Amino acid sequence: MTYPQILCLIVAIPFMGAGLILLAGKYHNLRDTLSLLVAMVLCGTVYQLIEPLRQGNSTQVTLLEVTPSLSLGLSVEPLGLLFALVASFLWIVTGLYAIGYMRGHHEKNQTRFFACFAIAIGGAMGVSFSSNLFTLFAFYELLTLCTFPLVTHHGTDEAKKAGRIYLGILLATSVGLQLFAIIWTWNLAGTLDFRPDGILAGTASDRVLSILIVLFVFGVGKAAVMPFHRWLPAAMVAPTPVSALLHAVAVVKVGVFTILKVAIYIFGLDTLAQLGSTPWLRWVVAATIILGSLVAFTKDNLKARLAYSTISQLSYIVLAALLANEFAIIGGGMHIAMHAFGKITLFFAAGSVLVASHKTNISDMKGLGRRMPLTFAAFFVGSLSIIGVPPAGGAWSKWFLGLGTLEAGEQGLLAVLMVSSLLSLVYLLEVPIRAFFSPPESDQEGTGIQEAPWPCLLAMGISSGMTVGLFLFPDFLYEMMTMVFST
Amino acid sequence: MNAMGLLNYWFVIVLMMIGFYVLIAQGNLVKKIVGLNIFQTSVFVFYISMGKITGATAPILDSDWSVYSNPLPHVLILTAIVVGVATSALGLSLTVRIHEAYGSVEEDEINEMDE
Amino acid sequence: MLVITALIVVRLENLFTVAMVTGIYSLLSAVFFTLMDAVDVAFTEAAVGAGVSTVLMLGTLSLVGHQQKKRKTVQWFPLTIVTITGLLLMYGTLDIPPFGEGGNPIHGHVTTVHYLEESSHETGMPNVVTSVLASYRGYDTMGETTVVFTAMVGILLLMSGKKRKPSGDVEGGPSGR
Amino acid sequence: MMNHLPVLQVIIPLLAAPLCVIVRNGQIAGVIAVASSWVSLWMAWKIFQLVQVAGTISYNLGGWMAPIGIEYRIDTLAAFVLILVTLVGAVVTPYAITSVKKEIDESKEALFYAAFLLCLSGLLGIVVTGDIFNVFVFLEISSLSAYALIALGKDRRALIAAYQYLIMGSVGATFIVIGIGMLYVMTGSLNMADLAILLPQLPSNRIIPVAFAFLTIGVCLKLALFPLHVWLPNAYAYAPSAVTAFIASTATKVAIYMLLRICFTIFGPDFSFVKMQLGAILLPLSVIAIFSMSLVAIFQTNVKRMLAYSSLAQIGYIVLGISLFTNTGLTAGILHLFNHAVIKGSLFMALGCVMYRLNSVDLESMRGLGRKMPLTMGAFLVGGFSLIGVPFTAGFISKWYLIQGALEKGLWPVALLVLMTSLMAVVYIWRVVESVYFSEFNGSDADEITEAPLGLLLPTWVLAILCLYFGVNGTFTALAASSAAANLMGAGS
Amino acid sequence: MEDNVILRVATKILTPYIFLFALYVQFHGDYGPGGGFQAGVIFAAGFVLYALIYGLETARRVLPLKFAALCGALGVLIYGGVGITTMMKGGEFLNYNYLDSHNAEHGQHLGILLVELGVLTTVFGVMVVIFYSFAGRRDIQS
Repeated sequence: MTYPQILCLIVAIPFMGAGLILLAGKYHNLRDTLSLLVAMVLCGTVYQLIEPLRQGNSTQVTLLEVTPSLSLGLSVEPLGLLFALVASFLWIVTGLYAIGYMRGHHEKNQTRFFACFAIAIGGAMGVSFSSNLFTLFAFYELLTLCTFPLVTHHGTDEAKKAGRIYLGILLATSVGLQLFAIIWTWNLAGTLDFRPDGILAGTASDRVLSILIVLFVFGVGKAAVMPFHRWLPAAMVAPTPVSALLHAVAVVKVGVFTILKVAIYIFGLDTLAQLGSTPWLRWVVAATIILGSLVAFTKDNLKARLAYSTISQLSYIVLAALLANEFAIIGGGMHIAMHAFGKITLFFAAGSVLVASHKTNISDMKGLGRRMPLTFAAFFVGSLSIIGVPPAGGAWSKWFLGLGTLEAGEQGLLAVLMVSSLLSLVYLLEVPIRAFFSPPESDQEGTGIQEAPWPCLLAMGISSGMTVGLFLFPDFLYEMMTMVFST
Repeated sequence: MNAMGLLNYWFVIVLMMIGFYVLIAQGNLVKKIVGLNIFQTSVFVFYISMGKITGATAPILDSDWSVYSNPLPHVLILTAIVVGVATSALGLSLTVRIHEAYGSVEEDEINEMDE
Repeated sequence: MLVITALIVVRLENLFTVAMVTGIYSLLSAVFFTLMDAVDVAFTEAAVGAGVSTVLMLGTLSLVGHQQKKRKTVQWFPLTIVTITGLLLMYGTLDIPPFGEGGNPIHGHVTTVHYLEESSHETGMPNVVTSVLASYRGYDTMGETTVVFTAMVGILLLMSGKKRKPSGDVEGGPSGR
Repeated sequence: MMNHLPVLQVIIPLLAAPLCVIVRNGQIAGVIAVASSWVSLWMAWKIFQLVQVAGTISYNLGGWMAPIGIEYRIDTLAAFVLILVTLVGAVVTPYAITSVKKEIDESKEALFYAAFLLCLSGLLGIVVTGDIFNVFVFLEISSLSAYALIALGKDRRALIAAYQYLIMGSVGATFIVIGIGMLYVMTGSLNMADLAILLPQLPSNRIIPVAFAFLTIGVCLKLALFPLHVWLPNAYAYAPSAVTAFIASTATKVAIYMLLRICFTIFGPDFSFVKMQLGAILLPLSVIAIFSMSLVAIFQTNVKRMLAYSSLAQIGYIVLGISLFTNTGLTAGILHLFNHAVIKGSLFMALGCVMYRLNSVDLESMRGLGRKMPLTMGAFLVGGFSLIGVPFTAGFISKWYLIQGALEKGLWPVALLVLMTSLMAVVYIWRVVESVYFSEFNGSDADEITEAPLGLLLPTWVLAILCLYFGVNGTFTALAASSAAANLMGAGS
Repeated sequence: MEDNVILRVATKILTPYIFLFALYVQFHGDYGPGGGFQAGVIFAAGFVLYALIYGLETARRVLPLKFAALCGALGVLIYGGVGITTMMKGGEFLNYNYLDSHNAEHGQHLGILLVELGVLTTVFGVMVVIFYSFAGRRDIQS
């Protein structure tokens, strides 16, 4: 099996999977096992790519020429591979979790659910291996559209309203700003390919490029830089597995990933660092980091709180892109993975609580820890990773980010990172503390709440295990990220 | 002569405009068609007058004539007349149908009915 | 003369008389055509404009009633449009080749010359109009015939068959406006 | 026979029409219609290939050399538009066979096909002819048949719509005739190519600009450019489904083609755009059209009307492309002319399927239809996305070029506007999608509503698939459009 | 007025002459004013007169609507047919020269004659159809 074939296969697998799932629709067990299998196959295939890349072999495949100027192409580069690995691996875990959750929660039209899920992953794969901006944009939009049914899954008016916000913001930003930026880029550079040292260098005045980077940063709505963040909390009406994989990993990470790609391969770090608009743009992002954390405080609904925490964490990575130096990028890249594992664990936990006790508000979770210890233990580990303290992986990424800020001579931003870490410390740890140490409320004495279904627990186990694991063995991630600069 | 000719053309234009006015200003559907007729007829006059040569005769070749008016406009207008009558015939039949459906041929009344 | 009749048409309220006057109008223009050496056209105009159209008008009026509703005499918006168009035309005609001169471009152009000189031996038609109509520009005439035919098809589509009851919107729902 | 293709292209449907009248039997007439429309599609394709290799073809009708006789003249643009018109025709006629049975009483079917073919041949005649008066004649053929076809709608408002269209159309036609007359009086010629040579030689005068004005205004009436658009929405909304699908995707497009012919071939780009500053007039108009019409479309409850307004906006896009007066802009215009025709065709045909089952295309009555008629709605979805300009649909490519053109001219506000309005397209398409897919069916006869018959679905999907195909492989259309554009731009200089 | 003897008789006498005149117009078109179109109109006029006097029903019996419509279609076909024939004979569409292989002028004559005939047929048919549908409408309405 040749290298390009594998590449095409990777993008194809999830879609085929979606097809199979639709066919198997009637037979639930078959369908669910299928979705798991597909996920494993995908992860395995992606893994195949690591070795060739290590040997510095990165060919490019052109699937089709849309017009003389636009083509759909795939290629492998470390950042993308890293992202693809994370996403595909977590798909397995989430798949496992989803089975437990959807059944435990008796959700309707599960077939549509799993199918769209697979397509969404396909979109993520496409984005991560796209070899030019056009391809990236195409899959980006695909992702937007195919997640809409997942968000409005419950079909209630509330869900629909949320869906409108979701679609509205994402499409408005992507079509209104991002596409505009892309076409403009084409106009300036005459190409949209990702090149190691950027394509925009010296094509236009500092002012134009400054406008362009602004367009990109806000145009990639999935990165949820304020004021275009509202869609993320809105999307929380979706079933928890969706919030977990898509709105903590696939979708949002596609956003920040896009920005990283644009920063590195379209602008080129040196160009970006020189731009007039970069410094204050950094501060805009920093503001998002802080505000996100602050808002998270005020939310009593667990999923909403996690959502805002995600918003603030995403901006870490956007910030990394804007700092535009080696350390920062490494940090950002690692944070994609670290935050993914951490946050997904948190969502799993939240979901399990919902399934087991039908509780959504933190204030009602007093004493639940005694009844579901594993869940909250996992939650605790996840929190550590987000906060960025050992023994959780988050520590590494934040460390590199810190170095990055100093490298860029932005001590102020370092402070920002610290503050937001503190904030997250408080708003995240509040949950397990309440659960373990505060006395249970009288009304739940009788009700026999116990642990979530086993698939959920297993999933949580794996993901929290990974967070710790990544702290102990971060070298793979590091290697990947350094490769970004070696190639 | 030229002034005379110009006057001729301007009369034609006045005619056209009268027809045009009837066409767009009148609320009565039949009257509109009448306006259309006048409008088009005057356009025909315009064409024909451009084909005229003073002291010439109809373009029917004959030994004792040498100058003929230009036949081409005549041909065009023949076609145009036919087209015109075809159009107004269709328009009128539409009017009849409208009258059947609405019981009126006054534009404003009809619009009220559909509000 | 024409102008007067035209104006009468505008003013008149009774549509029967309007139809009549329109007929007269066509007749007058037919006369004008003859003066302009356009005998064929005159003939046709007389037959069609004065004949067919008038009959059609009367036929229609007998179906839709002939009293036009009174309304305020002058609408300004159309009037302005019309005036502008008219002035535009007059402005244009300032440079129009002088009326009735033999030297005008249209008479000099190769087509006309060809028609008048070659027609007789190319088609053997003394009546150049006919030869041009049927041969040189025969295709136009075919189109013209088709137009007439089209009108027939249209009228059959509209008028044949039973009269349909005045139906509101079959589509249902507020599809108005 | 090959060298007669240009005239056969027009003659075959034209003569098929009287045949339909003679047989007077709906079925047979339908067969005749389908056959002739398919043949003409095939011929259009042949002609296109011919033009690609041999360049502009000319055909002297009656054997009289132009300018003495009438000449047919087909360049790349003409061939391209031919393909478009015949393609839509060939798809809609089979569609009509089923949809007409439902919407038109049987005694009239044969006549319907006759009128349909006449309309088709009229449009084709406009495209191929190189004689300006001949344009007028065929314009009338197509228009008259169109009036009749529109008046066939079930709703009585169809009659009013047709009448309005007739009045406006005739005014337009008469304006065109006046314009032709002025050109003729100055040059004595009716042949486009001949005119193109003679006009520049004339000493500068006041009459030619006036002629230009009348021709353009007349054509703009036909192509319903804002603010001359009032006749269009009702006409589209109340005509029978098949008619709407056909006229919406061809008639206005051919009118735009006429505009191109007049501006570029006859008067030449230098005169139209440099001397008359046509671009400066069209640009704001089209921008207003795009914006206001998209806005109006959002507030429509009748989906057919909604699409009618969106058509007006899309026409705005095309004219915008033309008004940019650059190669890219023109390419964008021509490309969108083609793509939009395909898109709107599929959309209106999908609506036809809905009409067939529900007797209504109202937003309310279409709730939850996604489950009832998945295939129909699928086609609608494809068309809708294409209209919005989602990547890998035809719409995306033409918009891409359009924005390129705008940026080349440094008109980035315009480029932004195009994107913003495509967001408005998202809004009105999404209103449909939501009521169709994300709300429950509330009709009384819930179980009677089923998928539309195959006779309707197949043609609909043909166009829907073309929407995707030209989006995924836009090379053919893009190259054709750009070469046509290059032709036109070259015509003057 | 269907029982007015004078009118009936007058029509009886007049109608043939009208038709005759129509034919004259048709064939004299080559030399003087006139041609298929005018002739067709006159023909129709004559028939309409007849219909007015003898009543729509009688007229319908003499010349049914179908037949009139047929005429309308036939004319176009004749016209097109001439074109096709010339094509078959190797000329361009409507190139009458090819109709007569020996003498182009005769070809032209023949062609023009046939074409005018086509026009006549169509126009006559159409006019009658129009008359019928307008006149017929009245009895439907009342």
